[in-house]
Amino acid sequence: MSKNININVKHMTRIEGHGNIVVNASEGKVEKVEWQVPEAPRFFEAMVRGRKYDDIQTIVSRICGICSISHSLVAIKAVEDAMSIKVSEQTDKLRLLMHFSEQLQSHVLHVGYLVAPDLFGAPSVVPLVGVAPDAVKTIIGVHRVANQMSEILAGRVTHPITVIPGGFSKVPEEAQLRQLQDLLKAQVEPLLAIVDVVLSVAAGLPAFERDTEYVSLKRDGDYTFYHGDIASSDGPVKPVNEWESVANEHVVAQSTAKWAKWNRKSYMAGALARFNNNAEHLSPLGKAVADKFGLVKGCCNPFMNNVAQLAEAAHVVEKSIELIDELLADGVKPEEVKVTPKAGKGYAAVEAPRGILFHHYEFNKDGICQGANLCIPTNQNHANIQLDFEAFVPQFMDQGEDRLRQGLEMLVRAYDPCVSCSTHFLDVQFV
Amino acid sequence: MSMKKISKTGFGEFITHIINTDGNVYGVQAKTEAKGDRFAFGPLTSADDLRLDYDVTLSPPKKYLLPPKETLVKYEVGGGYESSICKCKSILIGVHPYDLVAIKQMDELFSQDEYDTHYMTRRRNTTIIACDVAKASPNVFASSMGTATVTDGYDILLTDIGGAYVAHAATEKGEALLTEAAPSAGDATEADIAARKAVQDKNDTGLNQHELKCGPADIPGLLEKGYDSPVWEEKAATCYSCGSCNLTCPTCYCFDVQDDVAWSLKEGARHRAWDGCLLENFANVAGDHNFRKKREARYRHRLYRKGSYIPKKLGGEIACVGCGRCVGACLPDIANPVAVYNQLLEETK
Amino acid sequence: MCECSCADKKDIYLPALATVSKQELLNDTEMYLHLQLDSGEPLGHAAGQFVEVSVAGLGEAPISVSSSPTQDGFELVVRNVGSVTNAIHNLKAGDKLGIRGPYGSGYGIDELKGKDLVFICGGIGLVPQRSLINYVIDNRGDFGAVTILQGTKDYTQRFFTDELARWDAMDDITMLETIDEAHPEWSGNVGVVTTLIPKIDIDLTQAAILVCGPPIMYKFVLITMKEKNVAKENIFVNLERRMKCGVGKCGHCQMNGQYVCQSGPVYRYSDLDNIPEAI
Amino acid sequence: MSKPRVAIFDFACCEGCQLQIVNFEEEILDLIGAVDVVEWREAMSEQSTEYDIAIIEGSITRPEDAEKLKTIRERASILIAIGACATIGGINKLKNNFDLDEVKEYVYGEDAKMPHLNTEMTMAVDEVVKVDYKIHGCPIDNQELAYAIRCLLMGKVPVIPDYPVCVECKSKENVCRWEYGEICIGPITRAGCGAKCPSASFRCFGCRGYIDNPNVDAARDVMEKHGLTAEDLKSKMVLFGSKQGPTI
Ligand SMILES: Cc1cc2nc3c(=O)[nH]c(=O)nc-3n(C[C@H](O)[C@H](O)[C@H](O)COP(=O)(O)OP(=O)(O)OC[C@H]3O[C@@H](n4cnc5c(N)ncnc54)[C@H](O)[C@@H]3O)c2cc1C
Ligand code: SF4
Ligand code: SF4
Ligand code: SF4
Repeated sequence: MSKNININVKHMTRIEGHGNIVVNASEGKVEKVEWQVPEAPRFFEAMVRGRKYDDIQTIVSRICGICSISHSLVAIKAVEDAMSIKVSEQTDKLRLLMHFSEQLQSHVLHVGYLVAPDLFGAPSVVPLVGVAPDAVKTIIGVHRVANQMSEILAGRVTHPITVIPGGFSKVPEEAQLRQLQDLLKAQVEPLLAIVDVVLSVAAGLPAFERDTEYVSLKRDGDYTFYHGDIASSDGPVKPVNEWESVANEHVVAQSTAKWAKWNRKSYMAGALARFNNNAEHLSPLGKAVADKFGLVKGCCNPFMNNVAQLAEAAHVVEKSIELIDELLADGVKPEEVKVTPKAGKGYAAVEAPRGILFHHYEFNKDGICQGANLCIPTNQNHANIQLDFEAFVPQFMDQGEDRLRQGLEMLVRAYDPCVSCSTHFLDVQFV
Repeated sequence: MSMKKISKTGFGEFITHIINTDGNVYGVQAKTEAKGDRFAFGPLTSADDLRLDYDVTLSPPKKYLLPPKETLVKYEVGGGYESSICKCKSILIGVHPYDLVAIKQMDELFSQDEYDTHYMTRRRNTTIIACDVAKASPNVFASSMGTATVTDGYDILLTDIGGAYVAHAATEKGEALLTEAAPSAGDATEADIAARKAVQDKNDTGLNQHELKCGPADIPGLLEKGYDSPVWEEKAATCYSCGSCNLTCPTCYCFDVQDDVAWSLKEGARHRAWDGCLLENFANVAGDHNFRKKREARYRHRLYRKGSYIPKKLGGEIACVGCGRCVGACLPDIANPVAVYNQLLEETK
Repeated sequence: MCECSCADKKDIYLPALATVSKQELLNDTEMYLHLQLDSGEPLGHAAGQFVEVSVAGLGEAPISVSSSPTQDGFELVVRNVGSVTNAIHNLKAGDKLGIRGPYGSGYGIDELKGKDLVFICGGIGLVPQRSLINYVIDNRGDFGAVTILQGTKDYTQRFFTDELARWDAMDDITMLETIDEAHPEWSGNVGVVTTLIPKIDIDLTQAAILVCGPPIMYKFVLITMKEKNVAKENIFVNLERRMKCGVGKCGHCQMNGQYVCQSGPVYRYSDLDNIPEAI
Repeated sequence: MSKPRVAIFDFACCEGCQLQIVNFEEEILDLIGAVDVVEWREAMSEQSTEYDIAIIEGSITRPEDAEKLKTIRERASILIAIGACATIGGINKLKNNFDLDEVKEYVYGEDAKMPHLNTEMTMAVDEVVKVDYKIHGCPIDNQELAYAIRCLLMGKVPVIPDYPVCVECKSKENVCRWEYGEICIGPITRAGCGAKCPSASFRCFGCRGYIDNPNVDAARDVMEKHGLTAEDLKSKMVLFGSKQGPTI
């Protein structure tokens, strides 16, 4: 086996956005290992300046098509924080339900369409149709229901319309919620079928561990995606309005994207982080899924992030069914929303499917945005991916260039990076 | 045909019976809005949802006779064609008199010269339970147009006389439905009929938020002289060409026709969909030649269609029934036909 | 159960099938088709009428019938300007087309009988006129002198050249042709079609003038006719409009109160006096 | 005829439009039955340099992207721009309202001067290469894309609406947002979305670009009637409509 390795993956496929992998080794000595991000920078933080508070969610939703609900929700929460707006319990619950729809949609998409082909050794889901047609149809079925759920709550599948500062422009009809609940109940079985399919090929997940700090939202008694404080698996907890001192975004010479660090050189955000910090609050079905794979709190194999995503998918289905019961018990009514703009700063965090997401805005007295700072989960993970790479390459180098490359790609995909989210990536010319 | 009295409780049973026995029942229901209720026809599943006290619906009931999009023919690519005619029966509940007049006009227009089987089949399979207006809408001017009340065009007409409804069956279909669905309804008394007349008399003059300063019969004459009036350019200067006035109008029926195929590319269907003469490219032909390029030409065309062209096809009847929907739908507030006709009247004085 | 009596009414939107028996590209843009209805029935059109031609999956287009009612089958000439017309250009003999119609009023043959006829055609305007020209040739005794003026933009766009030559060769027809711009192959008249008008020696005021061409041509022809004192009653124009249904419902072809698909496309010019949108 | 080869490419965008292709769900099997998808980075690892139809998502913000786009244009016989970023520049063009150096500095602070941070004025695809068809929207309506692809397979020009959103809004029986004093720019925005936003009781913010001939006088007049200013209107129009070129 050759001791020279030269991996140069330009514009990695089956991830959202663009990323490059560069590995050079000669005579068994690793010379360069790099995770690079050549995504075109889009400057959202600069672009929102001068825009009115009620246009912010419309703009920042466009940061990412896959997590557009999370971006809208976190922006709305930050605006509400800045203007001291309290929302009703109904609004809170409907938003939660909408947020669940995105977790489900994104996780099923990621595990089913983007990761599964790796496990089956297929280049994409297209040939997978030939290999495992039933599995593909099941994945499609659950994905569609998740999308229908977004449509009912957000007004459409991608880039929500109904979320406005203070509440909802339009609330779903009770009949729609009832129908949705039936649909969700019918997804439990197919979802478990997907779990079993993944389980059957889970041996393909590399056994790789690296002790890591995990960061996510945390709230008492809740596997939270939406409320709570920022917590580290290393112990510290901070309120959301101090998120800038959690992310500590910084530029490092060797990296191509801003990095984040809190208590260590890097941390991981995402499903595995949420699981490691909150696993005891998973719903019974979520726990059952985790158990099937032997996923336990404290796991530090990044590849298990995909398993945590499956557990979360089960969790949100179960929780959504409960939440709809609660909503229907109280009755869903349109609520008129009145907002009086005022000057102020607003901070918010939510868990996007791929990890904790932070926004911060400043408004003048007319509600015109004066400045913004946004920090997305993929950015927070870049440093951690890099450190994983550095540990992974020496460990798996013997397997040859092809398998190593494949392993690295799978590792990146495991993080479910959403590079198009990149609000402020540095942009580097690659040689 | 008969004139019956249905108590308010009996009425609930009447509607429930219809919902339970007939397939497609559509009725006026409230659309809860932050600024108060608005109304629309929709599938009716409970008698409690029916709102006969409404002022006007957002869209006219034409959507059930000439759907926003309907299939005309199906075909095999390179092969034969097959008619696609919807033969389903339906019942519309709560149609107002002015909308009935509009439907009657459409019936005539779709059956004269060339008989449109698609529209006419739907129409003939539709039973109409109309109701007299209980509340004037903000823009109605049916009294000016002589369409505030009607004596035909419905199967059953309901009039709310306070404690009860008077139901007039005008067709055998209506008569049969009344007997079957409201078996307990007794004949209306003289007093009931007088109360009904009082409601109608009130509407004959009271549905008049915009007052036409001449009789509807004078409109074609006004238009004959007004073709070059400044009013067209004046009003159309702020016309968005958005077609809202066409789309909400019960007497607009222009349509576009388009083909689409299935993914197999082997079969497909030809649809017609609502169109509007105010839309910029309505009269475009190849070579980008537009026969009504200017906004004012399109704007004028609509009012001439209502007040001159269609009346010629209808034996004089004006094709504006005074529902006032276009008035409310027009954002720059220029669509009001009464304002135009009154201005023309002013100019000719 | 359906409560209507519509079962016995035919669907006006349902095309009948016709088969292409012959097809030929006349120049870069014009395709000639000879068709036969699959029912075996004649189309039953009058000169000047049109049909709605239907290509399944693409749509319909109103196309004038170019052949005389006296001929077997019927002929169309189609210029490829868009989706449907392009698809028609790809047809081969034996292919099927959908046909609805014939629609429209056509030329009022009875009113033209006994009159001298002057056909003024611009480009593809020849196509509908040809149905009447050939009808007149087949019923030559019914009509007076026949003059045909044909103007084409560009030499290469000329079509039906054999037929034009045949008409030219006829003793009882005067055939004059022009092209807008000079061309090495062309030795005839150069200039727009109105430049041919002074060359005809019949009394225009007594003739029926039949005009068909692009919108701009009407303007100039009508000015010339006015100068020549031709009464509006004696001028017949063939108009084009956007059409979707062909049967007076869809509203697209309407010019003022008239539905071109019903009362047109051929109009007596004097009837257009009250129709400001006509020309 | 063999199946046309389709390649899907993305530039600066949120990839939400590609997601709408994923959201075809089962219909994606129909799509791959009718065409050969030879490259689609977001969903597939397969890649190709040979294709007939190129589908482009995203706007052009860097010189190297413009070069890549030109290469794609040379290879494809039909080029379809999908989504607001590609058809009109979309939200990315908000940036063009600022001084670019200032924008960089705001986001990257001291590091803004690093050469690799090069960014240029955002351009819609047709500002760089010829575009044959545009599927508008942020995100696109996948049924409109499906329809357009079928039309192309049939050799037909897809009929994309050239009338305003109000047309579809009215047939949906919505209460006009202006009745709530919201600045809805539906009357000047190209329809085709099915009036999704007003149907969810939210003003149209113009993601499909303007119609060919919007009536600016009317817009001004309406603003006045509602006690609003031209600045208020501009502030809404700028969201997706900054420095917008023609939309068809
Ligand atoms: C009574 C009548 C007779 C005609 N006779 C002939 C003929 O003999 N030969 C011939 O080649 N053409 C004839 N035409 C013109 C022909 O109908 C149009 O060129 C054709 O409809 C264009 O259709 P398309 O699908 O190919 O083009 P499209 O792809 O639909 O459109 C191309 C352009 O044509 C415009 N257009 C769309 N529909 C129509 C329409 N119904 N009429 C006119 N323009 C339209 C569009 O706005 C667009 O600008 C006639 C038209 C009329 C009204
Ligand atoms: S023109 Fe206006 S008022 Fe008259 S019928 Fe139509 S929508 Fe109603
Ligand atoms: S008149 Fe009013 S409603 Fe009608 S098209 Fe013009 S702006 Fe729209
Ligand atoms: S809500 Fe917007 S799109 Fe709808 S009618 Fe009003 S202005 Fe037009």
